[in-house]
Amino acid sequence: MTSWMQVKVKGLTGSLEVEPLGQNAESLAYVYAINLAKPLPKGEYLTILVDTIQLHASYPKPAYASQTDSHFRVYEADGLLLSPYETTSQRLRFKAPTPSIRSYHISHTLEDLAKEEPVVKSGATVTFGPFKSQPPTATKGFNRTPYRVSVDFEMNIPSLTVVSLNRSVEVSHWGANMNTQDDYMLRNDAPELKGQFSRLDFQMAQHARRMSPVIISAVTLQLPSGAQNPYYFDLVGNVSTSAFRPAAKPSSERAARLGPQNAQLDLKPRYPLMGGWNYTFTVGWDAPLGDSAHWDEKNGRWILAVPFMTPLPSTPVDKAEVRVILPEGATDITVHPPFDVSLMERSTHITYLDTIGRPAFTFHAENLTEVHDGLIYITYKVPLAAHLQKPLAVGIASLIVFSVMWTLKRVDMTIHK
Amino acid sequence: MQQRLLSWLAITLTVLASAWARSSAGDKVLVVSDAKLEAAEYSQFWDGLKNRGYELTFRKTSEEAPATSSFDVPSFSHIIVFAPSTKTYPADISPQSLVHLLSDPTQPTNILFVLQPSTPSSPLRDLGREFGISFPPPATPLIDYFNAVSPSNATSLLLTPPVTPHTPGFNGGDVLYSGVAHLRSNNPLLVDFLNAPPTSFSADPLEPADVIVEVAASGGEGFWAGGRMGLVTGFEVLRGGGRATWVGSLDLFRNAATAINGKPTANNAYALALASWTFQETSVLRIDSVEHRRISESSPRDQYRIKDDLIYRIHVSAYNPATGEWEPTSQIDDMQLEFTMLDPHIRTALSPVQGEKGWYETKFRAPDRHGVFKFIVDWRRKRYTALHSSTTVSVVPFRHNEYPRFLSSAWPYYLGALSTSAAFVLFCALWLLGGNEEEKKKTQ
Amino acid sequence: MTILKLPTFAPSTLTNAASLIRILALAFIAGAAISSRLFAVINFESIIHEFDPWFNYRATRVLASQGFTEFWNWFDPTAWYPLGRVVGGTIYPGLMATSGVIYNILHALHLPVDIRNVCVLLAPGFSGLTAWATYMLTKELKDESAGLLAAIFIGIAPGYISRSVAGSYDNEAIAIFLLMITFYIWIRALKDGSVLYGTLAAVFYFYMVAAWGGYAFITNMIPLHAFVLLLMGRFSHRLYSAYSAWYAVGTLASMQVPFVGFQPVLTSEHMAALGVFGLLQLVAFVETIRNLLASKQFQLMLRWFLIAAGVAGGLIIVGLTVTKTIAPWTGRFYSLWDTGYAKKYIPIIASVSEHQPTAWPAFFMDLHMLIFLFPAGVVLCFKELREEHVFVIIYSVMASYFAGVMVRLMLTLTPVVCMTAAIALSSLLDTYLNVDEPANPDANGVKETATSGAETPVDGTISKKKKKGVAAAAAAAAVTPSIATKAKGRSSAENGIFGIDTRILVIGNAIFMLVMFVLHCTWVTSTAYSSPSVVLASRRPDGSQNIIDDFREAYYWLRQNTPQDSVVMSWWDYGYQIAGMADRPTLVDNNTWNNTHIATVGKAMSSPEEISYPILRKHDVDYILVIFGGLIGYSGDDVNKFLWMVRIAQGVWPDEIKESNYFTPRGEYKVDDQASEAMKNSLMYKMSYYRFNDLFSGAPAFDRVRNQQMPKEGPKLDYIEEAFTSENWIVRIYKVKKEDPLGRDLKTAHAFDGGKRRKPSKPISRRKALAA
Amino acid sequence: MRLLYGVLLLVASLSAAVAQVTHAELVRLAAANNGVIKLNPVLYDALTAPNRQWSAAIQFTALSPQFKCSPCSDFNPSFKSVAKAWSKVHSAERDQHFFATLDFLEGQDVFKRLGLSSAPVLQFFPALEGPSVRPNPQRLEFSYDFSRHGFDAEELAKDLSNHTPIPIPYTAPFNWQPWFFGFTFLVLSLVAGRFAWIYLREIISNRWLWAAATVGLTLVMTSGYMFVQIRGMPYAQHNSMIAGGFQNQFGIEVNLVAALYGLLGASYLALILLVPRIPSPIRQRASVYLWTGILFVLFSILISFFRIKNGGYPFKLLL
Repeated sequence: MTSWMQVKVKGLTGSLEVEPLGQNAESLAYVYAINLAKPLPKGEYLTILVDTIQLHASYPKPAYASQTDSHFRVYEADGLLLSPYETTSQRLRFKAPTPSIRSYHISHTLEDLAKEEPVVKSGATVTFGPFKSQPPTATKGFNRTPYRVSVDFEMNIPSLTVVSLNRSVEVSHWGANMNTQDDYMLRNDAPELKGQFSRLDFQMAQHARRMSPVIISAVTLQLPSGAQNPYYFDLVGNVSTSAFRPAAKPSSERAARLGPQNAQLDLKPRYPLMGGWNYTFTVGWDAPLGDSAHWDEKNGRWILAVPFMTPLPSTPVDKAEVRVILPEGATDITVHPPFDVSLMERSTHITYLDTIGRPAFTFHAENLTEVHDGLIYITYKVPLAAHLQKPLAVGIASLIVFSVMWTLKRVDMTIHK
Repeated sequence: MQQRLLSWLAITLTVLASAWARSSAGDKVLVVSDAKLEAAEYSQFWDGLKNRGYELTFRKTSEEAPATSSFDVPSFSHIIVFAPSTKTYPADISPQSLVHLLSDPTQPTNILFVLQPSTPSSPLRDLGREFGISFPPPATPLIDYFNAVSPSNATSLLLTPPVTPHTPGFNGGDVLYSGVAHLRSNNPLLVDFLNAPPTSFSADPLEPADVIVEVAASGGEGFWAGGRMGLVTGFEVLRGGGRATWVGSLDLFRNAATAINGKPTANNAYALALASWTFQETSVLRIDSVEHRRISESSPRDQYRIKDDLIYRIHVSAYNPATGEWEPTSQIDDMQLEFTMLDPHIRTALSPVQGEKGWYETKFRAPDRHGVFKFIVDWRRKRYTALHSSTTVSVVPFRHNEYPRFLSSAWPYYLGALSTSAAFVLFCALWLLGGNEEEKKKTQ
Repeated sequence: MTILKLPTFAPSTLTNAASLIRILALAFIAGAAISSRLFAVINFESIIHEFDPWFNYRATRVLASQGFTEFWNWFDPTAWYPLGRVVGGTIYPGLMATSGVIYNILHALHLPVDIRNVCVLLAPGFSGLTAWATYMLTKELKDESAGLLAAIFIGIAPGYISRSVAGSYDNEAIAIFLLMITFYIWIRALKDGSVLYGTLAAVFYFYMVAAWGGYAFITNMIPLHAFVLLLMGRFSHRLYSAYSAWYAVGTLASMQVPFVGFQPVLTSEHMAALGVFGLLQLVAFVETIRNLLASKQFQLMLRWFLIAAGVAGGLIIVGLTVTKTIAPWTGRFYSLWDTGYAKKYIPIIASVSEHQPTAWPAFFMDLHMLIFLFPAGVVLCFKELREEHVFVIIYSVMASYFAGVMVRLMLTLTPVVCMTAAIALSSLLDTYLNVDEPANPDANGVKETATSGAETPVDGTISKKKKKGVAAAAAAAAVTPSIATKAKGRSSAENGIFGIDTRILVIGNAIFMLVMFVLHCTWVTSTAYSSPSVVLASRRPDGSQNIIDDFREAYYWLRQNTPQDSVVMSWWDYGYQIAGMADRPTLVDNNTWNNTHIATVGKAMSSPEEISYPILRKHDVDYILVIFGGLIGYSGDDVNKFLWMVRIAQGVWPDEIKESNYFTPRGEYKVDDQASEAMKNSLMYKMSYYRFNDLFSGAPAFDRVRNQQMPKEGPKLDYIEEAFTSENWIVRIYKVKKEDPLGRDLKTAHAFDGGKRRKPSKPISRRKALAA
Repeated sequence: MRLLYGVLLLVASLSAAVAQVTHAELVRLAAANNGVIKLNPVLYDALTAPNRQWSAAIQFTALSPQFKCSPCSDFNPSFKSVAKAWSKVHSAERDQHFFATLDFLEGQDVFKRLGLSSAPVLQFFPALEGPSVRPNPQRLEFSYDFSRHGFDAEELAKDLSNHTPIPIPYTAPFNWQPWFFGFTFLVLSLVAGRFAWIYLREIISNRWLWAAATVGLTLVMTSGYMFVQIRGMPYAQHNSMIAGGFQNQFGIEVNLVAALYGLLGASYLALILLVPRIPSPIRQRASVYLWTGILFVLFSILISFFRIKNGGYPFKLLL
């Protein structure tokens, strides 16, 4: 499914605006409208680059593989571009992660359309076409099935999926700290393990450095540079097998210019993730508030920048839910998510010794990738009273308790002496 | 998993789409035979299958392609192992992989084994043993002087198989049979279609007498004779409903056998009938859905209470080869439900519901025993697809507030409690009142 | 005359200062008690320990999430599959209720503490309260200074810490506090014969009943105390009112706990209390009569009537017991008296390690110097034989016997040891800190208290806890002079201690002992009692700590990658952990209520595959979990527990399972070449050593627990297949195969898949067929 | 002479036995001897004939003193009592099952044949023919498992009842002796007490006696007496007085440890109670030093003792 789309005019920077028009009633094609910056004069032409990211576009073949097998996937796609316009020439180029491509297949009808050699494989690339000109294909009568192409290629990188990611970010002005906590639900989308898992074979392979890249025994998270005292646990408690490498201080000013480096957190799941296995875990860390929030003098507001997610390399996120918890008593709040999320809701979150609770914002989004690794900008005001609220509440409460005790101690309740 | 499911779904869809395909499992058939075998001699059989809407693919045992499965996804719905005599098979039709294909729980491949007239090849012998079928020593075909076509060759017999609803299209008549017999083990999954005549025995046709002699010597030990022996035997695997049939005679399928000296035989009809059972056309059943709930309620629970009145419903439908559709059936009259924890606590009959075709139901009261119970329907009849369904629910005891509140037997306790507390109150009152007076006395 | 001029204060200031110091000391003691129990959290993490706590934790989660009524009616279908367990009616809910209440209070105060942390820290928290309760009780026995000493003792005595470190979330965690507070209130009730205190004692007794099965100890201690007082002719109306109040209210209350139900009137454990109750009524009646009319013969008659009635009552109870109207003693209770009983009739109880008798090193380990201060203290109790002292004496006798019989009952011994030891030590300090001197005065006594005061911090600067401990002791010491002067002011004339050096010597020695004690306690706690047996720790060659986390690895794998309803079979030790961490149904668990079910598992484990398989299928077992320490030398594994499985199975199927078959002909327990056939074929053996040889790639495999060399040929499995093995092979999980689709037995099927041919079968002749 | 005599006897017995031993004969023999048939080799063969229509429980034993087989003599009475109980059964069932005993002296060759090296052994022979053959006997010929059931008569009856035609009606004989003696003793002591009451009361109401008893008990208990009792540990082993291992100890350690504890406690008591009462400063000072010294030394001994048990123990005093 399409996760992200960006359109550019060749040679120009800055992308054009794309508006999805939804599914067309009779051609059943999803239609997007691209508004050019200025109308195109007659006779001239313009090159438009459309980038999209498709998630879960390939499937493993065979569906079951043993512990040591290598991992092949099949990518199937339409050989012809669905378009409401006539297409004079088109070509489909497929770039596989490795040159080892087991097979590729093109339908006969498509072969006939080819101008010259229908399919060319060079290295890791397979090129279908170019094909002859086509009438508009996004029409009612058009049947796509005879125009399918497919490539059966080897996958030598792990194919992980984050089934769900729940992030909650809590801002504390008293502690000048921003705590981030992510609940991950991880699934290994490699072909499912055929038969059962054998630790012996696994250890042998490990020992001989012949482990199939499909098996995941560790994941590395890139934390923000200021991250400190991270934690890593799951439903049955702390997972002792994790290593934290704080961000190195920029040695030279050149390094400094490159910007701060990331702190790295190496997570080792309790058990190696075979194909089709799941693993849920929670990681969290603190970061100094100064890194992500700064005080806007002229209109006296805090401006807070929260990363929407911490992406795992080449791992799609099917469902993400990010929750930002502002300090208690924060008022007139404005929120700017990095991209238009599917749902945003406001709630109140009550935690340690709160009286009225803290404003919290929850963002729901689906089908995310690295490109969605953006910042949520939130601006708000915190009056001084709000800062003093907590200590006052605690003080009064304890005062009441003591006074009650004092009175109780001095009330005489004996019947008669 | 999804992919697998999808592919499976796709296949069923295609099956339903091509309405003229008679089988419930699919219409692609692979015929594996020897190189020297003349396919033309069996054309009537092939045509019969083709008319039924099967698309046949022929393959020699010497060839590698087309493979029976690609990446563990079977590429054919049925396989006819047509009397190969070679000692070695390619990997994808080795006994092991054949068994694997046949016993696939989700998408079984049905297999029709046709054996060499005189002696089945050794891999097939071994395979037969796995099914519980054992063959006489090599080169000993079935001999019977009473049912022989002609006294001259006693190995080709005229038999009359029984007419059953499971072999439609075969409406009686003689069948020419010349081949081997086999012995069935007591494996409950075996289905006997055709037995050897009681007067028959298997021996070397050149000097049949020898067998009699040595057997007589050994007191009947190892005498392959009599009606216990099978000629055509069906088999249905435990899970998934895959079917296999062992036919001891190649001639059963031969064109030449359709008429014996002028008189037509029922061979072709019988062969096709066997094929139709093997390829899951006939007597194929399935459980569509299962319901259980309290009688008083409408939706099921995963927890019931002891002594609840429960109702259990199950919907069964049968495959109709004529229309190629699944139709609800109420024909089954001996289905039972077991409410089981370790042992069946309740075993009751599931009777068809009037008016609702395909539905069977029973009402009963949960036993006075808490624990994790299972509704089990396990209906196994020979020649029919086995029906098995097991649903787990837990039966919980009464909640604390569900016990009766006031017991007539407890009145003494109530009275005791009341009187004591009353007396206590009284005592306190008196004591408090009287206390002051005493003090007064003291002060005076 | 005195060796030292004490600055004189107004008595009010003195008492105020003393009370302030007392409060501070108590606070410090509580702090010490709590912090000395946090080793487990510091060394490892905030995790629930061992086995039973995992169930308590799970139950508490249910309680916290679904509320009390749901918990009350909780039927757990995943335990004892497929029998299920009516949890609400088969547990002592006190512990869960306590932490549930705490949890809710904290959340009401907007302190969102995780329920796990509440459970982990419950035991240390209550140990602080225990220290306080012990202080109060000892104060009744002697005075505040003794109370403070007792408090610090109970606070850090390993005997109590062993069951109450952070994370050992078990009933004992709160039970000891309840024990002490109940006893304290009972003593108070007895002292000033107040019905109010008697009722209060009953209330705490009810709490105890709801919290721990060991409540029977109270149920028999208090009646025994009352009875002994009667025998000593110390009947008083104080005793009467206190006991009657306690018994009536307490019994009624205790019957409200579903798990207890009508036991208090139907079982022998509780008959003593009932009998004494009746006896007291009689005696009271007789006393009143006697006071009213004073004829000699009549009184004689009364006495005889009393005796007769007592005997009659006793006979009635005995008779009811014989006629089984009153249930006889339960096995666990009975095995305390007839020590051979358990091993013979209830091997499950005997198989538990903490039900073994106690050797003397365990006593010294858990109580150190207190163990020999204990008798001294008892003697001092005899010296002034007030009612509470009688109580302590009975307690000490009973508890020391029980502790000798069962290791786990060391727990009940510890408090009384602490109290008596405190009495002894504080009287020593009283004597030697008393500044009065009988005869010729000695001038320079000023630096005595100075030094003794100075010594304390010097000795006490080893570690924080110790400092607190000694500080408390010093506080006690500092408090004593005031009282001492008051107490011994008069008696100082005839006897006392001469000179300073003697004082310094004795006090110094005492303080030195205390320091030793604190060191000992710290060492024992940190090394012996602070490991959560869920996570194992080993030392790498370079000395760094290496965490072995196989249990959680395997459990978590089960939780994440197996169907929710797949049944796991394991030996009962691991039932609670699987339920808690893997969240899967189990056949048997640590609540060992159904011997047959456990024996079934034992049989499945100790039989050959083809015999076990039907059992496994009948119980819908999907996975089997075994613990195997042979690779890294974890001695607590299933092969070492195997004999108990065999024994328990033999108890039910004596004809099929025989313990002797699992030994070598020479009667040794071996797993190597000489292992008996029954051993080699048993499922347990096969699952433990399956593919163990391959790991050594040619070299002969070696079991590091049994220290035996494994046979060349490893075991083969036909009916089950290896599903998961943890990193250090400690946990091995096997999957039970489905029946063969062709209806063969799985052995043949396996052989066929391996490409083996079967030998052809021949038809049997008719005649034979008929014969057979 | 005696040898000849013996031979004669043997011949005689043989000739007697050669006369075919019938079922009736067996019944008679059983009845003659409280239901236990005294066997000789011939009778043995007859009783365990392959065509036997009865079952039999045979006790192989060696009762004659020169074998010093104490278990034999332990087990024999219970076997007898069970057999006696069986002989009470109605003859219809009784004659379907026999109890018999074969002493080593009479049947050495039988012992050899069965390869019996130890006694006692109780072998059960089920019926092989006739009406009383069990349809599917739980166990065929088996030997009674002493290790499990012990020598107790009730256990024996319980186990055999699964195999005899009807359960053995065995009830443990009520043992009057101890009750009788107990009762008489009670009465006597009561009478004596009545007369000696004045002195007796002194003793009973002497708190220090009770104190001594209590302290003694606690000391014994806290030094692992019950452990030794339950585990049946030896008093000491010739080579070592101290058992290795933390959870282990010998009988002698109870005494040692109890003594240590006692002395330590005593010295504390001395410091608390006795010392202050000493009037003269010198003697008092001396005793203070003395007791404290004792205290210190004993304590260090105790610790070193503990170090033997628990090697990892880090603390030590003088030694």
